[in-house]
Amino acid sequence: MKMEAEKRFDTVDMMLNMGPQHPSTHGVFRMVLTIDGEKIVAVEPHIGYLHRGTEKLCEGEYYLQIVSLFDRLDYISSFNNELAFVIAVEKLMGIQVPERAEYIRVIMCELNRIASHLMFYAAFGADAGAITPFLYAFREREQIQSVFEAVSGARMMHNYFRVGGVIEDLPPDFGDRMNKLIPKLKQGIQECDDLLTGNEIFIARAKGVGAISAADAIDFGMSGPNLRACGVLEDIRRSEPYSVYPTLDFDIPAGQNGDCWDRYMVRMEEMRQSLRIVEQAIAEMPQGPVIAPQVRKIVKVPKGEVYVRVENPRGDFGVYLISQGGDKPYRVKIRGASFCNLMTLKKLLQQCYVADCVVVLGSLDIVLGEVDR
Amino acid sequence: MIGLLKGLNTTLKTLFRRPVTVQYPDEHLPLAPRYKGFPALLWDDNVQEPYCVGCQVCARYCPTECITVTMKDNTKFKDGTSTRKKIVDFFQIDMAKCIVCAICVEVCNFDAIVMSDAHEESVFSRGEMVADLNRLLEMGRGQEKKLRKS
Amino acid sequence: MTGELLLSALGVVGMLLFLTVTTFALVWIERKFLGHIQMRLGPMRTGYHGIMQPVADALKLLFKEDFIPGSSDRLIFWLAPLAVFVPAFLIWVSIPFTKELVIRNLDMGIFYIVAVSVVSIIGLVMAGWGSANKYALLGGARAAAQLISYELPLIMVILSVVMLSQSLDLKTIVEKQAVIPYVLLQPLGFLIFLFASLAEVGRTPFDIPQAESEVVGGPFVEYSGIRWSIFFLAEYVNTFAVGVLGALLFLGGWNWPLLPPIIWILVKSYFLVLVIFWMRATFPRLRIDQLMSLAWKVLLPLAFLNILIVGAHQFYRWPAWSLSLISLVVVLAVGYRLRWRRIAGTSRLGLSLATERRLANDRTP
Amino acid sequence: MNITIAIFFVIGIIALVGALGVVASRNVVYSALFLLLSLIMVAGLYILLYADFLAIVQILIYGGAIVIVIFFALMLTRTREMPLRLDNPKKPWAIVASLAAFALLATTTALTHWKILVTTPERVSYQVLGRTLFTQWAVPFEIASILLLVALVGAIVIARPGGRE
Repeated sequence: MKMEAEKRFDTVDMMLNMGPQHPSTHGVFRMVLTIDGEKIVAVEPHIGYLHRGTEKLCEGEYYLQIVSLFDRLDYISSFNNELAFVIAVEKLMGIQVPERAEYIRVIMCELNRIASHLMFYAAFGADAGAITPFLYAFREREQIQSVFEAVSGARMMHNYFRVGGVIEDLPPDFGDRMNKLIPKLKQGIQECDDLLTGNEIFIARAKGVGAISAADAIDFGMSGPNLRACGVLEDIRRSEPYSVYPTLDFDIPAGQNGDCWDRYMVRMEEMRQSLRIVEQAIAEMPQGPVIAPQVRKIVKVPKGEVYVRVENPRGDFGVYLISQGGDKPYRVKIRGASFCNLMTLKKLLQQCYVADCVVVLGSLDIVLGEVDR
Repeated sequence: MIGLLKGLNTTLKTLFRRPVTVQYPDEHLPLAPRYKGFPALLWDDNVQEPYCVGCQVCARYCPTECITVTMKDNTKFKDGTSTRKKIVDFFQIDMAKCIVCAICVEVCNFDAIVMSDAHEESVFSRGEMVADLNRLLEMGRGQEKKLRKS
Repeated sequence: MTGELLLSALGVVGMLLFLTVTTFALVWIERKFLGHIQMRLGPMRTGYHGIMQPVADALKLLFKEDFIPGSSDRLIFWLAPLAVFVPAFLIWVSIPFTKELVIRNLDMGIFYIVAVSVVSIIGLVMAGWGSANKYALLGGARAAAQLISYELPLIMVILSVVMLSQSLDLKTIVEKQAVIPYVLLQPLGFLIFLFASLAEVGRTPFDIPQAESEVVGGPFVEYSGIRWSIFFLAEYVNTFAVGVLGALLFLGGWNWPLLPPIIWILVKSYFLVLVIFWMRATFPRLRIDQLMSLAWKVLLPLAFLNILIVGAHQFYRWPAWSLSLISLVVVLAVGYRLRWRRIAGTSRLGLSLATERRLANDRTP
Repeated sequence: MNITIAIFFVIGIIALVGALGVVASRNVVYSALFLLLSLIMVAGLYILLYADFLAIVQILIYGGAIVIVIFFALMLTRTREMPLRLDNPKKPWAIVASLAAFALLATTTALTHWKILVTTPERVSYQVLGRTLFTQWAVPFEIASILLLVALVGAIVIARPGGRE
């Protein structure tokens, strides 16, 4: 009898289908939430709505074409994806990339990192319910995009890096443009900072939400700013340096608690560090050719296999390339940073509210193009 | 409380700043010289024929296979007016498939194809997105004028 | 009797017209204001600087298909917009714009307004339940919880105004502020009023029931066309009501020199509404539990404290400046406390940066 | 036929229809809405009786708070768990009991000698009401508030997850 009386007050959980057409699932991602009131009891992520079979496609395409496919993986940071693939091919072929090309690549990648983090800032602000951060961040991002347009001819899908270098040297007015852009970006980032960072409501929404310990994060294969927010100092630009990163001086910001707030702060700081890198790279950039002379238009790669990883804005982006000779790869396996970061979602969303759900997802900064590949 | 006020101050400051947007259909932002629009074919004014010989290398290297090309014997070669033995017969690009990657431009051995400025190409039916030889050459002529100007 | 009735009817028609025009104006102002804050222009196509945009929007909404989801509870779905709309308009019957310009002044005017505005919660809950949509249900539940919670601090803070003016009549309340508007006497009360009424009308940072990024529009998610526009109309009318009430209760209503009273009341109301828009442009949204704890643990005790202060002031006949002083001190204390609690520990990242840098550089080959 | 009496009948009938709807409606949510209708009409009756303060309180407390709480509770219980047909095997008994109550009330009303006021009653101002409530009726007022407090605590105890431990 007593049991029955108690049972009568028990509430029933509700299943809430969030996505794939939800405004804040960052693309076509779907979560099936089981909620008790506003509290999340269980979450079941469903991916695959943007699956385009990139890995399989790569097996049938020439090396030349694959670069354009890699643009479309993590479409917010195309340059970084391209870099991973071209480095992989270069390693297999044993090509020495001209110094100038390396610097151009680093500048582009770091600008891309800023653009990507601005995109994160924009979406994160919107997830937390503020509308202006989106426009502020896009204003800054727009300037970077127009630099990209001037350099590569495209605002998003650049197809600019080539095996052995880059397709074309920087435009002649690049230096002037950057001299104007960098102070503007600094000011813009500061403005973004002023708008949101100190805001008590924002802090209340982000701090202590979706925390993960360093050990758990490593177990899940988390990487990039998300991992550094837990206090782990893992940055491939430092731990396995590639390109000209060893010659550049920059800090690796890290958080402590691994919550949304730390993830946000790490990215805000990374933007500033990236600007430092860009400044140095522009100053130190030598003259010279931008593509290795021995590279022909149609790349033929010797037999072998290689694994290359680079530090994407989203984390550890790896390419495992097997070649059996010829002009097409045998297998290309992509390790997407977003994919691994996203897999922590179940852990992060424990004991969260529905409102936290979008904030946590936003703080992971996933790009579905890379998750589903 | 300070953070809230700081945020309010920031938004107040930007309220009186000049808008950064452009009223799009009325005004256009300048395109970068390297801007990659849809591909177009160039016209050889010396012999009054396209540069393209229809060798199909672009079609082969196009990631989305949006290009269809065939070649034919060049009648002007027999007259001796042209150095091209073969000439393009049929050239078609499905703009709906094209991903403007510029690989066709990169692999072309005759510098016959360029990336034009064309980007506002919305049409009412899917069929209109398929550009044939004449349209591509026309797009290319516009591009040539721009190249000559700069 | 009949003449009076006719006059009232005329007043009601006039009020409806005025509120519709006000809504159009507010929509336009909000969009332009937000646009310029975000460094864009906002609507520009229809008329001079898009001034006809609200009209165009209204026309579009009118001609949209009136869609009712199949599994919805038709009667409730149909009634819900009315249940929101009617109270939103009913309160205007007793809101005075100037001493003469009021349809029917009640000697319990403010109490009537509070009571009637509560009923609109039912409409939101009905919308949420009737749509047979889980997002709408969540939104409806949020709306009910939020609105009931914020009703209390709002009433309490209005009570303190009533204590100061010794009247429930809005006209008397305004007349008592002829010299000093109450915002100077009790800044604390004004802030509580502002936040509580923001929550009442569900605007940022309290737009939790609608929360686009979480419950995609909450109770209104299944509504479209004319039904949705009724909700929309009610929301803007309520926002304007907050502006007018704030002006009447705290900013001295229509009495300030030089300009005619009707101009003053409009200027003050629009100023408050602009502040609300400004907040919307700046702030993120609170979470539902934070919202609740703000209502029950911060605003309600503060409202009671405010009543105590005002009561003591009235009872011991303290001078007016002492009331403002105490109120201001409490505001500053709360502000400091909020900052201290939230910011503590945020500088950690800056601290760790130096050590990380050393560590990181050690690892460089 | 006075216009006031006409309004009285209209409001009264709607209130009765609402009250009937509460018990007759098959859908619990509709019942709650009918309850709201009935309560608001009762507020209208108060206005007719020159008790406008009471009318506003009626709307505020019953229309605003109580019905919302009922609605809330109904909304969050699923229709699947809550049978739509609100049938009860004890229905005959309920009918008998309510008929008995009705008979009692009706006879009392009929037998009482009502004083009929010829003049319009004085409006009781809320100042007077407040003063009376806090002086003459202070003890009942306090007892009522203690009752509410107990109910409040009880509600929290029931609603608390894991409160039994």
